[in-house]
Amino acid sequence: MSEPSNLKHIDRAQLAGLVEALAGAGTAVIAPALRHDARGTVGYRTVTTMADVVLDKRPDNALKSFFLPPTEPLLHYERQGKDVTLTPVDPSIGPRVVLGALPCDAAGLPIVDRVMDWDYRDEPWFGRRDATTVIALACDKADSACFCTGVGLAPDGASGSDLLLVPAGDGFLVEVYSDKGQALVDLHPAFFGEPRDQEQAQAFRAGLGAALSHADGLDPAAARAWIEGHFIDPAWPALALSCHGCGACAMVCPTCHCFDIVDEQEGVAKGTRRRNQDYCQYGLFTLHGAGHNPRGDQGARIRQRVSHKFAIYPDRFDAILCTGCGRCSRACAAGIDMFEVVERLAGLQADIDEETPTGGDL
Amino acid sequence: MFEPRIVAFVCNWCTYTGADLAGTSRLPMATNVRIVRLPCTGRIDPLFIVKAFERGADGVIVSGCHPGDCHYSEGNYHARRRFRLFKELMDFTGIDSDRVTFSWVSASQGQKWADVVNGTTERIRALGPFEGYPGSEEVA
Amino acid sequence: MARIGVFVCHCGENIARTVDCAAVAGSVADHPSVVCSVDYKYMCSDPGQNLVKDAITEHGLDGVVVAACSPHMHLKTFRRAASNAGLNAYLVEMANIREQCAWIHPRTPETTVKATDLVRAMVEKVKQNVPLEPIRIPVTPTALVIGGGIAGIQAALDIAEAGRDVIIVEKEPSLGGHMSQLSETFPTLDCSQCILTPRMVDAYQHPRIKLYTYSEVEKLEGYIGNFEVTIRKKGRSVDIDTCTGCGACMEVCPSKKALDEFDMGLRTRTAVYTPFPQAVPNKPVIDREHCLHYKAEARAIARGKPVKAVCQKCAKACAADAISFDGGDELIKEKVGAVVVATGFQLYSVAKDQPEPYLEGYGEYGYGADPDIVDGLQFERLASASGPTGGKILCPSNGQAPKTIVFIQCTGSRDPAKGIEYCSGVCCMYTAKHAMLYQHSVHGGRAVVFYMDIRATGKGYDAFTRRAAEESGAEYVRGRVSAIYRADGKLVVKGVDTLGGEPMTVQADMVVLATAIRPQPGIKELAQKLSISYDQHGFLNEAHPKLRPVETNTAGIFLAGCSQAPRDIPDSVAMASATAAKVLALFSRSEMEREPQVAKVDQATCSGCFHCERACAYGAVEHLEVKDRRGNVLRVVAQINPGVCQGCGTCAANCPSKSIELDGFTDAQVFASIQALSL
Amino acid sequence: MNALRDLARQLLEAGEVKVVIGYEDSRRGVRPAFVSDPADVDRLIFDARCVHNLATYLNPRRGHVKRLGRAAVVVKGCDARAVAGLLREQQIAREDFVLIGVRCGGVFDTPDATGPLDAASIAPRCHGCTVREPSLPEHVVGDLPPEPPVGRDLDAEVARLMAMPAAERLAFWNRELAKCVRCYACRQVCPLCVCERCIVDKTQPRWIEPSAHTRGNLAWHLTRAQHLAGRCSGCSECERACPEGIPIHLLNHFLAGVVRDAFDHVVGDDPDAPAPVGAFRKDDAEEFIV
Amino acid sequence: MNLYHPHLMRVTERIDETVDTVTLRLAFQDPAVAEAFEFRAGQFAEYSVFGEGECTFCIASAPTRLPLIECSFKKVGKVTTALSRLEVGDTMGFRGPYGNHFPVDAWKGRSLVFIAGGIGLAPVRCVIDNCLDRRDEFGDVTIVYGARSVSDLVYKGELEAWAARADVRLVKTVDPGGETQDWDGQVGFVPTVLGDAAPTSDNAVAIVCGPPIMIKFTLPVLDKLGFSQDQVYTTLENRMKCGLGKCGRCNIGRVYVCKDGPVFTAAQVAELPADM
Repeated sequence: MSEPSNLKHIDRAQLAGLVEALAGAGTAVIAPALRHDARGTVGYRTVTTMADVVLDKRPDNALKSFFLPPTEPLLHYERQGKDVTLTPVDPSIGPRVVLGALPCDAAGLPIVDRVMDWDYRDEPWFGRRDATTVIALACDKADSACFCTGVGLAPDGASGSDLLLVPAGDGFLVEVYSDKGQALVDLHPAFFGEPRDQEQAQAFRAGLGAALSHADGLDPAAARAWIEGHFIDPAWPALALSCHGCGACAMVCPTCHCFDIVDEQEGVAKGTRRRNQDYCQYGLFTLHGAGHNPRGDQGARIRQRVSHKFAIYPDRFDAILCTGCGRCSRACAAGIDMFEVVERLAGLQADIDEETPTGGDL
Repeated sequence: MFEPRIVAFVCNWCTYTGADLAGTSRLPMATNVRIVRLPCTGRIDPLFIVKAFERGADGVIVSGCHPGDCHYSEGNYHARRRFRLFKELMDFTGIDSDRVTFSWVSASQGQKWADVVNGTTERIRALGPFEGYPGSEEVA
Repeated sequence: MARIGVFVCHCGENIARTVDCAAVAGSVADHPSVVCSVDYKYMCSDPGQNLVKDAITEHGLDGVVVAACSPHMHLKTFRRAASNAGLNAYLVEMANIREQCAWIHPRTPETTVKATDLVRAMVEKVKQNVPLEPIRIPVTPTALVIGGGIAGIQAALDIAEAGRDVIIVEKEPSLGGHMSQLSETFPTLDCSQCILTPRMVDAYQHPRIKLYTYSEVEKLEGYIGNFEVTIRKKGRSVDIDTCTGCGACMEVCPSKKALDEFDMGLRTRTAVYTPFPQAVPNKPVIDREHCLHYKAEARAIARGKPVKAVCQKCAKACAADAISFDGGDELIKEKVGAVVVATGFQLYSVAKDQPEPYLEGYGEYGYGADPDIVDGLQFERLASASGPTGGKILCPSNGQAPKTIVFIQCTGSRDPAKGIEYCSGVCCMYTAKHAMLYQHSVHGGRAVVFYMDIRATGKGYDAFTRRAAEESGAEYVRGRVSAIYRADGKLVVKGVDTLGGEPMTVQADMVVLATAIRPQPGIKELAQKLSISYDQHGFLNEAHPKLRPVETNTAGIFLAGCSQAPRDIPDSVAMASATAAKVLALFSRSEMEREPQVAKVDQATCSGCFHCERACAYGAVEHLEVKDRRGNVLRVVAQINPGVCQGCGTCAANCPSKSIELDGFTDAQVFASIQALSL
Repeated sequence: MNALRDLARQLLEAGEVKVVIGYEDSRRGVRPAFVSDPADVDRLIFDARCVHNLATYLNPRRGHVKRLGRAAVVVKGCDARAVAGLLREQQIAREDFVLIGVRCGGVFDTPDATGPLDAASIAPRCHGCTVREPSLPEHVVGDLPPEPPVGRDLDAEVARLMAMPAAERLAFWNRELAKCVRCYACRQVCPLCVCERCIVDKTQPRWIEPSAHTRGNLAWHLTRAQHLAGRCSGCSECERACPEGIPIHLLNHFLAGVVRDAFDHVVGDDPDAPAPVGAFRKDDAEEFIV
Repeated sequence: MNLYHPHLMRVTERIDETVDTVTLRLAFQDPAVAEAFEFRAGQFAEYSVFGEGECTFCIASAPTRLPLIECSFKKVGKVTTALSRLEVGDTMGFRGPYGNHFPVDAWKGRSLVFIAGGIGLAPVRCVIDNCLDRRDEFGDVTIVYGARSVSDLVYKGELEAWAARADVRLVKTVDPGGETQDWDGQVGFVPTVLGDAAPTSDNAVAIVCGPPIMIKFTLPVLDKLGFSQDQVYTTLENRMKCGLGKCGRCNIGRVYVCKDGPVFTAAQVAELPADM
């Protein structure tokens, strides 16, 4: 884990002050907060005061949605006679600060950066990335779905964060990991004090591992090896049996980034071309106009999702497309548990290695 | 004064003919209503109404044959159940169901058609423009 | 996009007075899909239509919108014009800017704006129109008539006279139905047999009428123009072709206890019998329930014993050797294009046991158990020259002429307590007739008629009932009878004279109950076979109570006579001729052409939930099995029979996945109209 | 539990079924289990955490389950209503599967619930349950547990909403539906969403906008609810499956009330009972029609 | 402005190739774009009808014939149906070019065998014209083209032009039963006809496009003729949305058709997991 370039301390009052100051200065502050809905859920949303912020619960929705929204307009079109006028949608947005991001959510962002920058730069994504400063909060909310440590991340990891807060004394130790982070600190010096109670921060960090012990020794590399050797394998349809083929897992995932592009008519002459988040578990995702479907079976679709995360993406972009946040497992109505899936596939590989040290197939 | 946009889905046999009669009888009507002719109220899917609102209509009229008079003998009975569900659902979701007029207008009820048209127009005018879709853009 | 022509009509001044037609034509001209847009004084005139035709050829139009009057007025006109110019008729639509605009709005800019909107909406719709061809269905020009009563006979003769083949299916051994049982008919008192028998013979001898007596409809498949009917020909045991009708068999038949149905059980008959002297065909039939041989056979089979020939005197007596005991029922298939249902009626029974749970017997009338309490038809037989008493009206109990007869109208009819609230329509008339017949037959006899109201609405009916009261001197008492019982030899009839307001008792020798008319037994089963609907009493439902009174909701099936509601003879005959007219219209062309406004199922996305089937009033939805190459059924999906579909679109709206389209009003077309109208 | 496992073993060993679809425990609570090997039947359990409506695996859309061969499915009384629905709409044939009914004493809201089943933790659909003893299945196992505690009553929630001024209700639903990300978990998990191609995926024309804005979301949820009116078996899996915690099932429950009051129909577990969709009564009330 | 923002093009001509196949000739509305635009044979683009959406297929005209740009497509889905309704003068959207291309330069001095079936001629035609415009750089040029019936043949004009050239060997065929009286070509399935034509594989490459079934039976024939899998090129079509390797639709295993393709050698295709 890279070292912080600078250390600060912020107490809760200052944090509250910072939120007010930012909001007051027209910076959108996004933080885990009560969504004031029927079921009292907590999710990332724009807040204007610390009072709304909920730092001790994990948000249900993915932070990703603020960078790759479920739907976003790409352009507006209007027909006059045989001509068409296009009005592009400006991807640049005002400054934003994410406060109290889960490290696993923050970590998703740089991972997705890689594909969004693959030869072609995705302005809508990077427009939001550049405009946003991410302040993560070291996480002690791990549950059985979590396995960030299993994919090389950590509950107090700073990947994707500009600033990382670690509970310390009456507030938080602030670790600065980027110029953007430093800039925020410099812009609001009043709210940042000199670092203190660092040993408490240390203690806090030391205590985080326990809740994630189940993920120790998870071997995604082995899983990848197995996947690459077993495109066709009974394990896939078996995995798919209980799958409902919905998009819940993808929608809440910090790294799933598949999308669709659709035109929506607004009357006869005009309309909007939109980018909508899409999901690979649904049958129509790859259905050809002519009726052929390369992923016509749920097994093939599960394989695509798991492979994409643990084999294809690592292969093409040198990063696992998963932060072990466990949201998909929590969201899955059929109880499909991503940690268990990876563990299982890795296990299958282990069996092979034992039997035939040279590798090979069952 | 606010001039509402009103779309009317009417059956071909009773209400459309009734509207024709209203025409031949030169009954004055508000200019706000645009008729979509359908064979039968049985053909009307509530999605027609939803789409009309999405497209900026402020009100909708649905009209067909009186029970027992349906040219297809039963279409309006099926429609009536559909409309019941849709109307209740509108109320439940807080969309003012006063924006939709459900009516039976027979081929001989030119005057009633005129009343439905003018009455609905007045009512919608009073309700003001339909704004059922706040923040219809981004949700993130 | 498309190549659409718009033609705005002034309708003289009718439209132009309030709508700026030129402006309308002008403002749609810049629509990307509109290649020509003109206005003209009278579009429906020949020059107007030529304008459209020329534009179609000149601009190669693939769609036409005529903005004028109501499509009800001229849509056909312009579609014809278009197809004369080589454009598919169904690529033409009309925007109604007269009834819906010019005639109801003042001359203001808004009016012209609205007119333009209506035209634009139609342009958007027409863009989605597709060429359609009228549906052609081959027609088998043969009619099936179910029921050989006067209604069935009339329908059959009318159709046959017009040169079309007819098949009559009659469940009794003879044509004639109830009318053949009647003595005289109101209001003319002419002899029923005398006017009916010739029609029966005509029907029997008509080269175009095929007669199946003693037969019933087993099954009806197919749809309008293309039905296939399966007829069950009940075993008659007498070969009517070889039988000479000499009657020798009946003379020797030892089984004589069977109650004579034709005479309403007022006398008995032999097991081999012809129902009545003028029967058509005048050939006997063996009633297997009473025939000694068949009874023995049944017993033997029941006991698992070998079947031996028993009695068979008739066979031996038959010179023509026409009787055989081997033949059983026979199933015959016939192809027909239309069906006339004329199954007639039965009389309400006042007895204790009732065929329907909702019906009640008349305990207060001793359930009609007394032999001298008879119903209308029994009285007809007593009054009939061919009846058991040779036309003399005598008490069944003692063969004496009744000195006093009480007639009770509305027995069962208009009596919800007994299960029937409707009026049977004919009772007032035939009771009046009975009273007269009685007075003519028994001079000085006293006829007392208990009635609720006199309903005599037919031509000459009122005069007839008056004659019964005023000339024949029947005593009409307004009131109901509360009890009938026998005391010292007389039938004591207790009633109330509601006009006089006092109870009254009549000592009668005979009581005649004008019992209600009910549909034939088994009508519901038949209706189900034909997939037509019936009301709570079992009368068959007409397609529309006012506009389609002799049609059913199943295209190609028509109703005549009492199968649809209580009717008297003239009504039944009129109805029968009406059905004949409908049938003949259908048979007038070898192929029937129908508007192609029918539903279609997208079988790729149909999930076979069959909400459509439940919603279809016409039974047009069929189940289609989608099979793989090996013939295994993969899915069952809906399929719409265009011959049956009437094009209401209820199925389309009921289809959750929008896998049903209604041609002419497809989702794409409606969607486009909405898009255009609301913004 | 043993009765359940024994029956499962029997059915598998006798070759009567190829797979038993039931519940198993996992590190994260109960989840659906597909047992094909008689040796594995001991994985099967049934307790108050078995909230899933496994009838959904009989839905013909699930080719990958169908391919396993004839299945035996563990159903609670309420789940059986969904099976009846599938039969009623000719989506499945009775002889093609076996039902193992389980007597039920109420279930939790979530399959990973811990602690006692009490008023707070019990699923709302258990309120006033009348089918704790399933009637449709050919096999019914287990003893009837004691009456479940009385918990949240959806009728009350509906009433509470209807008591609000319309504007507040609109705000409520806009707030809820704004969260919808159109993952269609509600549809995919629904045992009665049987459409070969969902209306929302139909593009010619596109009646329902696929984008997750309130306009599209409202159209989707209104339509979804209507398509389930008179059909919804009340399992509320749609709501459980929703990753955004939208009270979707309230819409279904509300319409179930309308269907009950206006059409005099309550969805039950009799496959032969007539459905109120595609049906009507000539005297259906029409006070809302002028 | 973002990378999903299409250029506007005008339909300058439409050719109805068959009942359900249309060719559109397109011109950029912005002269600057037209000026700067270039592409390589085999590349594809995203074409859109505003209000209906985008769809993907190759550019059917040759890069050597710019500014001429043509696309050919079959009416199958929502967008292609909408495209097929466009008239001359209508406006549509264009994003591209995307994907890799045929290594035409690497073929210098080698003989070329083009094999296409039905609408599969579209991508091949682009290379053919490209190569014919540089005819002297290559050896023999053989074109084997087949369709279900005479009425299913596309680019009838080109077919004549190619037939007329002495330096091109055109073998055209229709499936048995698809011929007409005046049909001057062969009758038989493409693989068979190819076998009979037996073009040499020495220093040659084959370019194959057409329905999967045709390709399936053509590859063995090429093999028999001595073509190694590296000598055989084809293009793959998968459903795409972005065309830029982001939307996650078109990949087959690790291979992104939109970035690694659409042009592949038979060897590469053989390597792909059986997910097609």
